[in-house]
Amino acid sequence: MIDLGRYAGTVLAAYGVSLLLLAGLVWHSVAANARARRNLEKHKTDA
Amino acid sequence: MSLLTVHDLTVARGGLRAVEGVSFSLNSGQALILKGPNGIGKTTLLRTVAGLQRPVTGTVAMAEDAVAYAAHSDGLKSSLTARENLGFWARVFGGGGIDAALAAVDLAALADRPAGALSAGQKRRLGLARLIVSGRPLWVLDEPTVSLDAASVARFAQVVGTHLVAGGAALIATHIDLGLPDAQMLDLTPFRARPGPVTRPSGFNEAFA
Amino acid sequence: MSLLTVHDLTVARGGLRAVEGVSFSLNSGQALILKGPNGIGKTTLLRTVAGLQRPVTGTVAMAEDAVAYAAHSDGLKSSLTARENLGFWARVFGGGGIDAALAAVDLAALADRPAGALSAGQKRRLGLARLIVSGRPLWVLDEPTVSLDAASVARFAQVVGTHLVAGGAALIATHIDLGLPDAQMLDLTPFRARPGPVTRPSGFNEAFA
Amino acid sequence: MIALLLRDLRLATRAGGGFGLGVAFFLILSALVPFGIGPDRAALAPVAPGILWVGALLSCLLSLDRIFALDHEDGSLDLLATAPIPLEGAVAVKALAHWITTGLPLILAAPVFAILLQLPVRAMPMLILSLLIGTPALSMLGAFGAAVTVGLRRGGLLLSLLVLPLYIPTLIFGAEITRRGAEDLPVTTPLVFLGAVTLMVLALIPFAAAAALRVNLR
Amino acid sequence: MIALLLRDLRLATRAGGGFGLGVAFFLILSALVPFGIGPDRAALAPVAPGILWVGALLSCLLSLDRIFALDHEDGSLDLLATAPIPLEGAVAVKALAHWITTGLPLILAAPVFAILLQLPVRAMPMLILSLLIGTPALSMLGAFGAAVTVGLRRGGLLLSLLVLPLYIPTLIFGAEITRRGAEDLPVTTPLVFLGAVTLMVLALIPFAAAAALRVNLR
Amino acid sequence: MSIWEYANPAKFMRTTDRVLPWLVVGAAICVTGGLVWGFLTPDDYRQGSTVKIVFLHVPAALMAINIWVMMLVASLIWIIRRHHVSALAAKAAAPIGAVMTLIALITGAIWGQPMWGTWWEWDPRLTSFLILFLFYVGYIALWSAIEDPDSAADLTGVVCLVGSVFALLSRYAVLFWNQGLHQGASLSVQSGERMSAVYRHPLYLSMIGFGLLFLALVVIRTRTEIRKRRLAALQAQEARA
Ligand code: HEM
Ligand SMILES: Nc1ncnc2c1ncn2[C@@H]1O[C@H](COP(=O)(O)OP(=O)(O)OP(=O)(O)O)[C@@H](O)[C@H]1O
Ligand SMILES: Nc1ncnc2c1ncn2[C@@H]1O[C@H](COP(=O)(O)OP(=O)(O)OP(=O)(O)O)[C@@H](O)[C@H]1O
Ligand SMILES: [Mg+2]
Ligand SMILES: [Mg+2]
Repeated sequence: MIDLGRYAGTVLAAYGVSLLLLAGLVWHSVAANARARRNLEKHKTDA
Repeated sequence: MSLLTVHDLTVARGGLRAVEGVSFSLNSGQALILKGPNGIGKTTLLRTVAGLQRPVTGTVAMAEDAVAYAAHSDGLKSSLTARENLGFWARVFGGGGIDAALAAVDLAALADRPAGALSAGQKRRLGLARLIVSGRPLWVLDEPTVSLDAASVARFAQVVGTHLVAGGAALIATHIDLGLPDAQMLDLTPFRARPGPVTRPSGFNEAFA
Repeated sequence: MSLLTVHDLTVARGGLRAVEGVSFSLNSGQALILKGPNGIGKTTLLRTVAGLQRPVTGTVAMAEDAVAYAAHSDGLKSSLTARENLGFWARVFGGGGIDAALAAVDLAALADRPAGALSAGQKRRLGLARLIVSGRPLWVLDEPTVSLDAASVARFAQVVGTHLVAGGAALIATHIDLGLPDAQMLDLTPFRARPGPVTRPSGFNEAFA
Repeated sequence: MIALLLRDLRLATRAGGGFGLGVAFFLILSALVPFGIGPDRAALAPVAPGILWVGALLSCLLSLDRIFALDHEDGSLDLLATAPIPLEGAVAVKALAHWITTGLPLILAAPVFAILLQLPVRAMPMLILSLLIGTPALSMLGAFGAAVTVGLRRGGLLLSLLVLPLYIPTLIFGAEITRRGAEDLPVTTPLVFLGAVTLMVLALIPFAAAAALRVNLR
Repeated sequence: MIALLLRDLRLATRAGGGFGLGVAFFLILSALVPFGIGPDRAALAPVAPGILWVGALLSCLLSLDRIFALDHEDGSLDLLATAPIPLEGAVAVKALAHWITTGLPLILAAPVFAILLQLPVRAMPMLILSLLIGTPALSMLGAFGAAVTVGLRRGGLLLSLLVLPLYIPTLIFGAEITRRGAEDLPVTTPLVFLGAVTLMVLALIPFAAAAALRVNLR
Repeated sequence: MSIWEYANPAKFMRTTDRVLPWLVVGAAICVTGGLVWGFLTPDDYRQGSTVKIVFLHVPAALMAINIWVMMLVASLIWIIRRHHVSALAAKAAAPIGAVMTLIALITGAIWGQPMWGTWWEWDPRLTSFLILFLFYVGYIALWSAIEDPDSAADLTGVVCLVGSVFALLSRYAVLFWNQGLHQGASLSVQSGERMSAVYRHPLYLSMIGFGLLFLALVVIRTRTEIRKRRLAALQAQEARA
């Protein structure tokens, strides 16, 4: 494990928050895309 | 059994009385249709019966929590689906049978469409479904068939008929023929309020007239 | 002399074309009445002719600043009097003859009443008076007789007749009989847009359908 | 009643429901004030408690007209008045829904804005506590104002004028608590007063608001 | 065009027209801020220029939705679009009417509020001058925001959100001028910038606003 | 074949079907690679381990600005040429840009605590980013508030244009208002002198990664929008029929 020295909290917080935000964005994009595809396909099989 | 008794009722709008001395009573299984020219005070009368405003004179007697009122606006939220809209009112009124009600107005296929995406006639029908889920015996309807086409008017008559057979009653203001053969008719024209001094003013306008 | 020439016009509403391939022309002294079922696109067509929206395909040819448009809402300010309302539009359109116009729609007696205190039919008549003061030759009217009683409809026909005799023209969408004997009639039903692929989408809805 | 609460919350979070716009306004305001006052930390810090509270109050104010106006327009209010729930209860529930969609996000976001306005970190707990106690009163008083102005066209500015004076006690005590928190002074007295104001408002105002609504429905 | 201006002014001064509500809001705000910040002169005076400018901006903001919404509802906007005046001109005139009914009373009343907020007297001329140059831009930008949001139900908060960031340059320069006035520093540079911003806004925004209006009328 | 053909939704879907996997893989590799490599760099003699934040902070800041520029271009294409996909691409890009701005702001704020001893300072560059964030929020709110998609595209396009002008104007106003303490751009011409290669290379990789990530996400989100539009269009047609 690498040593972050006395700024460990700062660095980890920055990475943590950023990665969380990025993950949220990716998850939202993918989930919305899947939902849109499902709705469209459902509509096509209905019609 | 009398669901609603109206005795010597006078109602006012904008500080001026509209109709005066109206009396009628409505038993379970009966429908009464109010007629009259524009502006005579049909809407005002219905709102008084529904408890939204107070009578100037006279009395409205009925059981508590007996009345379900439907006016020009249907109280629908355009971003909620038909089923969600109906579910909300069912919970507020403590009624149920949402699916049956949707089927009765032929909206089952559109249950999951947002109300905003319904056509005017479909919205109107959803408003009527609300009456069914309310479980209230006395329906007070203000021009319920506005923007309905002929087929829907027939279906409306059928819904009201079912309600009457089940022991309910209906008070309806309308300008057109509803296809309810057994309904009584009351023309409000003879009850138009006469101008002139009155014993009890209905508001500022008359108090200073 | 042709005041308005519409050629192969296609109009769209909400990203879907409504009517397709409509052509007609209107000479001075002529009136054309548009008919068709609810939702076919009469209002949309009139707004396109008035220049409020762009045609999808086709052309609308007319002189600049020739058209006066009147829709469901009359553009009246309820806190201004009838005369003030009319005077404002007269100045905007550079027309005049306010008193004559008020007399023509039988509102001379009510000229100094705030527009908010007029009845629905009187408001409608004030809206028509605006057409007269606009001094524009081409009137484009969307259901002009809504909420008018029989006497007012007759007066409306008379106002339009005077306008035609003076060399104007009128394009009117309506569901009822207006009592204009010389008017031509155009039923839009055959022009209803056919669904299917299009070369030039009218908006998002067609581009993605 | 719960059905009403759930519906209001669901409406607020649907598209166009306006959820989060209050917070956005608060953000903009906190960003604007330094532009007016200048970037200097020494100038900002002492006024931060006051600005934060005035900002919370204004962003609450701007969403007030939604409480009843939409329901009035589409007729829901008439129907609610004939429903078997007391109108006082409906008013309280709608104020609660307003607080959840406006006050609560504001409280959660307040630390961020406090940083923007250079509020000392040690004042944070008191800021949040005072908002937590004070904002319910803002929503309830706002519901009262909205009930009084519901039928009027463009009642918005009039609504502000009616409601702002009612907000003054809450504002005074709330800002005072935050300021004392920043200076590490005891906060008990203003806290008690703030709590008392809120309790009184929550207990009495629903009746006044319901009465006003009944008049407007007539 | 003059007819339109006169009509808008007349409407604003008739009952219910909302004339003076902006000033009233400004007054309430200037009264609230001392409650939030505390009555101390030493605390108030340095922030007074910023608060005054933010207050002017907010009270301008609150009356923006009137610019087009009423005309849209009653159909006047459709008719104006077919009238023989360019829509750009109509937009400019309506912004002017808004300024006369909101900005001008604000400027006339500003000295009073400046006293409430303990602004030094020697800053008064610069406060008034900066408001005089800056507020026309506020009205015009507001007309743009109002044109964008005109068809939306309850566009009010969204309107604020769109317009406030556009107000930032005006706010920065305006408050800076007033602050420098209070400290007897030279004001030429910010004055020039403020004037440039206003001129640019007045020259270009009517076209953007008219384009947005045309879209919304479609 | 001209680039305008990609405005055809079907064509766009077909092309991106093929490109998207590569974009996703590339973005994943470069982002992970850049960040891990960056995380393993040695400490700076002055900033200590906090220098590692730069591999998030700078790419995010860069993307935040570039995404707004891309939205401006897409809006112009919509306004001038009426290409429906580009309007939807602008709509799809906005949330990504907002998140990037947020990351730059948050990492900057966290960084500021040890470096400047404050979470927030009204420094011009920081302030400009805050203003940029406000523009993103307003733009997104406007899209979601307008029901008719054509009007929404037109109005957001106009707002994007006016907003861009005012974003620039605000930048100058803010510079006038306060001169700051944020470091200047160090990757520019004399980059070698100001930042050693130890940091520069992982930073480049991370920047490429963020760029690819944006491309992948914007394609996915545009596809989502296209599908939603298609469903809405089909429903509208049925409702009309
Ligand atoms: C909180 C808000 C902050 C924002 C919005 C922000 C914004 C930016 C931007 C836009 C850049 C890109 C500059 C360019 O490449 O042209 C940048 C770079 C940078 N920032 Fe920040 N920053 C913030 C805080 C900080 C803090 C607190 C530090 C650390 C002390 C910092 C250190 C850096 C460094 C080292 C760079 C790289 C400069 C370079 O070499 O290009 N930033 N920042
Ligand atoms: N807000 C109001 N203020 C003052 N007077 C009003 C108001 N609303 C209605 N009125 C008047 O009260 C009278 C009764 O109105 P009401 O709506 O009850 O008539 P109605 O019989 O329902 O007419 P319609 O057949 O057109 O629905 C009318 O003469 C009307 O002009
Ligand atoms: N805002 C809108 N968004 C989407 N579609 C709309 C909108 N307004 C109208 N439409 C649709 O466009 C079509 C044409 O509407 P239009 O108002 O032109 O019909 P119309 O012929 O005037 O009908 P009416 O006789 O009822 O006045 C209708 O099918 C309607 O459903
Ligand atoms: Mg009626
Ligand atoms: Mg029509």
